[in-house]
Amino acid sequence: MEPAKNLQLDFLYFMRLTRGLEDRIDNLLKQGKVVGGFFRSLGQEATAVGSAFALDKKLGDIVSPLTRDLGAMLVMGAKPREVFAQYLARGSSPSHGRDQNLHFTDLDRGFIGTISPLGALVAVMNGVVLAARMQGKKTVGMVYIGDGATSTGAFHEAANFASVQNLPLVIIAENNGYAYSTPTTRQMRILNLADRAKAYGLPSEIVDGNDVLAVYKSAQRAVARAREGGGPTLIEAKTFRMRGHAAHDNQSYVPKELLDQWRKRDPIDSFERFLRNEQVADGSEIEEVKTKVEALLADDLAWAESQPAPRPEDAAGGVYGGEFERALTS
Amino acid sequence: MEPAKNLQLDFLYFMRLTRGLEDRIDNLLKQGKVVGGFFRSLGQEATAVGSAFALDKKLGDIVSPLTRDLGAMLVMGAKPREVFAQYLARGSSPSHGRDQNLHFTDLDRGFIGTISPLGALVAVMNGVVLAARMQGKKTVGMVYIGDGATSTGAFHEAANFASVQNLPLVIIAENNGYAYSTPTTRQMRILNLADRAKAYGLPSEIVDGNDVLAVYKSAQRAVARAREGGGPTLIEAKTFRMRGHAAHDNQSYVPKELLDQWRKRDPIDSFERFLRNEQVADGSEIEEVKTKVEALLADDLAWAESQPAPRPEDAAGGVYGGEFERALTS
Amino acid sequence: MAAITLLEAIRQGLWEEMERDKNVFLLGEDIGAYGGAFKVTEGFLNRFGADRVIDTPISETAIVGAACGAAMMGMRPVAEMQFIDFISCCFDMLTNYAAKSRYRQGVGIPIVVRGPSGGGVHGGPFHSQNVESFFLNTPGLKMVEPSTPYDAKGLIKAAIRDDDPVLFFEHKLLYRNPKIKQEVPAGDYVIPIGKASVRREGKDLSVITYGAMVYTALDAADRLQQEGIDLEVIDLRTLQPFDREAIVATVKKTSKVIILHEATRTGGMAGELTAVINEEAFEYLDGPVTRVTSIDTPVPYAPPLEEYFLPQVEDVLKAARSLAAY
Amino acid sequence: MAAITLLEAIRQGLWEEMERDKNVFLLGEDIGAYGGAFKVTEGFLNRFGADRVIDTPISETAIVGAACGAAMMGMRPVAEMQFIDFISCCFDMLTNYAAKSRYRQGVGIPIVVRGPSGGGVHGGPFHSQNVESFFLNTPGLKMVEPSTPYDAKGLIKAAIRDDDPVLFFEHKLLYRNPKIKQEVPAGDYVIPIGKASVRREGKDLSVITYGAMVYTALDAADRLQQEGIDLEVIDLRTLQPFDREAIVATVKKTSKVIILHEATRTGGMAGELTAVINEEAFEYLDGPVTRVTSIDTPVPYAPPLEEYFLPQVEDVLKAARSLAAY
Ligand SMILES: Cc1ncc(C[n+]2csc(CCOP(=O)(O)OP(=O)(O)O)c2C)c(N)n1
Ligand SMILES: Cc1ncc(C[n+]2csc(CCOP(=O)(O)OP(=O)(O)O)c2C)c(N)n1
Ligand SMILES: [Mg+2]
Ligand SMILES: [Mg+2]
Repeated sequence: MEPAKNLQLDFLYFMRLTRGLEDRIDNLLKQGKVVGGFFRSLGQEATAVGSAFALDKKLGDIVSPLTRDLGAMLVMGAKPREVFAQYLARGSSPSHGRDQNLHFTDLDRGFIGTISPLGALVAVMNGVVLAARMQGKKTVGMVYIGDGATSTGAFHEAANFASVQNLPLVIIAENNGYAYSTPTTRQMRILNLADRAKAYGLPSEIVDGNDVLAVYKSAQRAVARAREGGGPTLIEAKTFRMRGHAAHDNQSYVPKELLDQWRKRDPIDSFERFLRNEQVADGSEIEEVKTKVEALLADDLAWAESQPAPRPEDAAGGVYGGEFERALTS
Repeated sequence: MEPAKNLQLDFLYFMRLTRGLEDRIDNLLKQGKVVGGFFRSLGQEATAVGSAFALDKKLGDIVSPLTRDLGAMLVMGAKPREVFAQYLARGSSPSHGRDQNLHFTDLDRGFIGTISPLGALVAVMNGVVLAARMQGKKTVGMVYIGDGATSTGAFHEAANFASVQNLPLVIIAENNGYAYSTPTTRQMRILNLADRAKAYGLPSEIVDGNDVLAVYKSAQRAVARAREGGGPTLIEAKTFRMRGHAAHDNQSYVPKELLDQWRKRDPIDSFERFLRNEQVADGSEIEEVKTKVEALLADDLAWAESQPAPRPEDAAGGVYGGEFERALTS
Repeated sequence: MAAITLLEAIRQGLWEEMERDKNVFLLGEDIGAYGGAFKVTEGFLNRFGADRVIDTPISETAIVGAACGAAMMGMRPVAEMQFIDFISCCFDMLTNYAAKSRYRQGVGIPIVVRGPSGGGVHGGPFHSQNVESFFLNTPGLKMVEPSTPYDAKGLIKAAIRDDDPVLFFEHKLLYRNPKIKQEVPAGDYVIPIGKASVRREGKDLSVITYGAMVYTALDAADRLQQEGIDLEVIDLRTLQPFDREAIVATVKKTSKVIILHEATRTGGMAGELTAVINEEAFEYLDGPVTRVTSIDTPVPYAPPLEEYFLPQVEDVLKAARSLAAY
Repeated sequence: MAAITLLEAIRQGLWEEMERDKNVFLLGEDIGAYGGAFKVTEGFLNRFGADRVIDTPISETAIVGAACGAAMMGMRPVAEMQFIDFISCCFDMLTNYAAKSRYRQGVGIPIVVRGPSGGGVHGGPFHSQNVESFFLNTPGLKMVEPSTPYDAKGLIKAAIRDDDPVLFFEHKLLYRNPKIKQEVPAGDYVIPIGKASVRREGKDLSVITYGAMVYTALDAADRLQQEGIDLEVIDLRTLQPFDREAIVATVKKTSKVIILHEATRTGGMAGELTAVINEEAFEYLDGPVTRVTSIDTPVPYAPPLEEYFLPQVEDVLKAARSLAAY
């Protein structure tokens, strides 16, 4: 059964919101306003959005997205203004300027920011859902891992631990063809990330990561299994990174044909085509989504740009609990 | 084709040597003469001996055994007296009393001692065979890993690296039922360690680790593949740890039936039966092996016990190259 | 009230905390059915069940990672390292996740990572280390090392109740040492983290130390007494944050300081303490801050080597005599 | 002879070593086709081929482990950490395998582990760290951090030729800094490991420092000159083993010392240096050894925060004035 029209329009909305937000960050970058690097998810929006929609916030589900899973953060309730403020390093950003990009956490809204050392958050998410289970909650956790990051020891230890403990965790393995400049074929000698699951006795699925509906449905199955005590699942989403690793990287190492091929499979374009072809939504409804996105982004960007940088002295404090904590710039 | 009679008697010799050596260490332990812990390989002798015999010393093959792979060290040419001296912490032990049990290395004889943090040596052995390949050598490496140790991040990173680099490495995964007190079923949710190989696209075999001939043949196939550039193989040897983790552990957590069952499959007893039944060797030839072993062990133990402890001041120095190096007690 | 060992005191502390607070749970290798390599958690599985006493795979990063995640959800996990040496295998998780979380994202990580530390039992290079200095340059972590049963029980409780990640070092030479057995209150009490203890009052010279070396210092003090040198012995108990006030107070009192630790010399804690003393009490110093430590090598295995490696009472005597004469 | 950047100097050093010795090879993430995240190894793949410039999976433990094994076979591997922060992921391999091998089993491990270090580029908590103190308490490792192109080239060569594991820290703020460009001999030369360099002679007060902070010290010296305070600036260059002679010499000369480093304060290298100064030159001190360091927090990301966090010229001025007046 296909999801309801509203929900499908929501998928579109969040994919557009992701892309629009990142387009604007790209612009800010060109203006020299972004502090630090920018890792965008162009071409991968369907994976982040489709998977996060399978979670149930009312049941306390929690997601830990990678930097290329902005869509999942937004679905869980992160606001564009928060993200802008992070990239602009403003004092009123969620991390008060202390950490960058999507490295911020709100357990109430159900997201936990990642850290840079790859693989670590799979291990941390094990603990989150382990705790929730101890507390008698029905919480399911979802965590993302890149193709490259599945080579880390942290990923392995955590995936095995999740399996042994039969934890309610869904691991979305994003195979976007590259880890920085390293193609997946030089990162591992298996063709499918899903094969990593076999080492842990985990069920796995392979899904077209550019098809938001397919991702959603696959994630739903995994979430349902986890919710019922069936343990973790690894879903491999096959997608492609349409930009360099970060803004500074022109990805000259990626064959042009590969990019051309994947460009034709843009997740937003193809989903819009689908909505029209299946007569789920008409042109004006699709336009409306865009308009809504643009309005929100314009507002939120204006807000973020109006925010002051943090006060220098707010660098101190907040390392230990109970410590004298300066009132951070609000 | 079965290996020649001589070779089969060698298998028996080294299994007996292993067991006899460990019996004597057990005795020394009871006399309070062993310094530190003792991790014996009772019941697992066939795995260590059979696998190491597949290596070719003339081609520079190198093995890195675990503490429970005494047999492999002996096959490569480690001497009982060296092992006794290690356990007795004598100054003329290979590590001059600085490190314990099988933690010693002789590249010329083709063995590299392990270290305690589990999994590390798989990564190190990658470098050994990578270097040998760069140097145009035909060297094959063999490294052992326990069931429990396959849960470490180091094992994962190294197995994946070996696979991507197509290294001439044979990984012997010893499934002896337990990691300390933790049964393999609580260490992982797969029934066969061989399934770990699937995550790396590695060929694997499962072999009866208590059947020295079967282990030998399986290892031969893997060594041949590695030698020909076919890359690494993971061999799971199914065996059983017939003593506690270390001497202090009475393994009360192991079901008695399991021990009874495996006792019937003792690798030495069954190989001796095989040699007789298949008329490879008669009773007196088998007795002769024992006699040879006993004589060597008696000699070597006497030597080791006669050796002095290291001089206290030999604790200093030898940390950096070129550093003033005290002439260690010889 | 019977006298108990340091190990039993830690056991009691853990047990009582688990009775008191259902959010406290344990995880580690072989801690359940087996009761831990040193039997610190013997009997816990029976009493608290497999949900709260979790036997894990051999995966230090997964263990500490799971502890961090659970802590974020309001739990109070206590993770055991089978030997503290293996904490090297989760260095990233501790320093980059646990330590930085509160500062970066406003989320505290109240975990305890505990394990047997230190040498003197001929455990060799990988079962004898003192790891405090690995972590001393990472803000966000706390570190504790008790030297008496009384302190051990009070400090393990404090560590569990603390809102930050605490590394809790248990010197294996003290675990079952009958000489340091103590009567310890059966009920609840807490030793505050960050407070040193004056183990012996003295007026001539201060030894600042912790862990098993406290006893080396006290033995040296007894011997020096006969030579007319009166040693004050400070047991830091908490290594991070260490007790600046107590340190400055003893320096002001005696003006001569030996810092004694079992960790190797270069890059050990003594350096940091020396810097603090320089900054906060330089004008009171009547002689150089003097270190007595292990030598700069891995921990050797054979008894004569390990003894040479470790600081001995004789080494303290020598340092004290020369400093007294300064 | 054109003036080159620090990055280019390291590049040249690596290149020449690979030309000189076929046993030298490189491994790391994205170092081949891409030439490394900072392009230190750009062009190497073309020249030396995929056998000697190995792109690896994201597996720091496997990388350093492979380096160790290859080194045991007579190779001279140079491993890159994409950012030095990720060295935390191979802490065990470095401290337990590489560092202890020679002592334990008589087998030296001549590897270099190099990578971009330090802050000031708004890289946030995980791309800005200074990790030297993590390793200072582990005998068997060496550590080097050059501050000039000339030193960088000579030191990377020395590191590669050294028979022990060397951690080589490259301050990313200096990589392409045009102000520190230098003419560097095209041919072969080596800067010995373990030798400091006097960057500025002075008579009133010594600043002992390294890495990017050398320039902070020199700027401070220029400013203080005008106030009549004559600063001597010592650039350690090697952090382990550091140059005791040079340290003692400068203390004897000026009697007043500031230790300046970018790493956070507690547990930073300054402590160790203070202890050594106490032990070896206490009687020459006319004031407390004074630390100027980053504050005890993770490295914050926003520019005003990071600036507050990092030691600034002003901080050195303040410390120098107060020490001069002591
Ligand atoms: C442990 C560790 N090593 C190295 C890095 C540097 N690094 C950051 S992202 C990246 C590539 C990640 O590739 P992948 O996991 O495929 O994710 P993608 O960027 O494709 O989404 C690398 C090597 C890191 N963050 N952590
Ligand atoms: C990284 C690490 N963690 C913990 C230990 C402590 N330890 C030593 S042996 C062992 C069990 C090993 O089990 P397995 O790998 O199955 O080998 P076996 O003893 O059965 O041969 C443990 C947990 C260790 N040595 N290294
Ligand atoms: Mg990728
Ligand atoms: Mg086992």
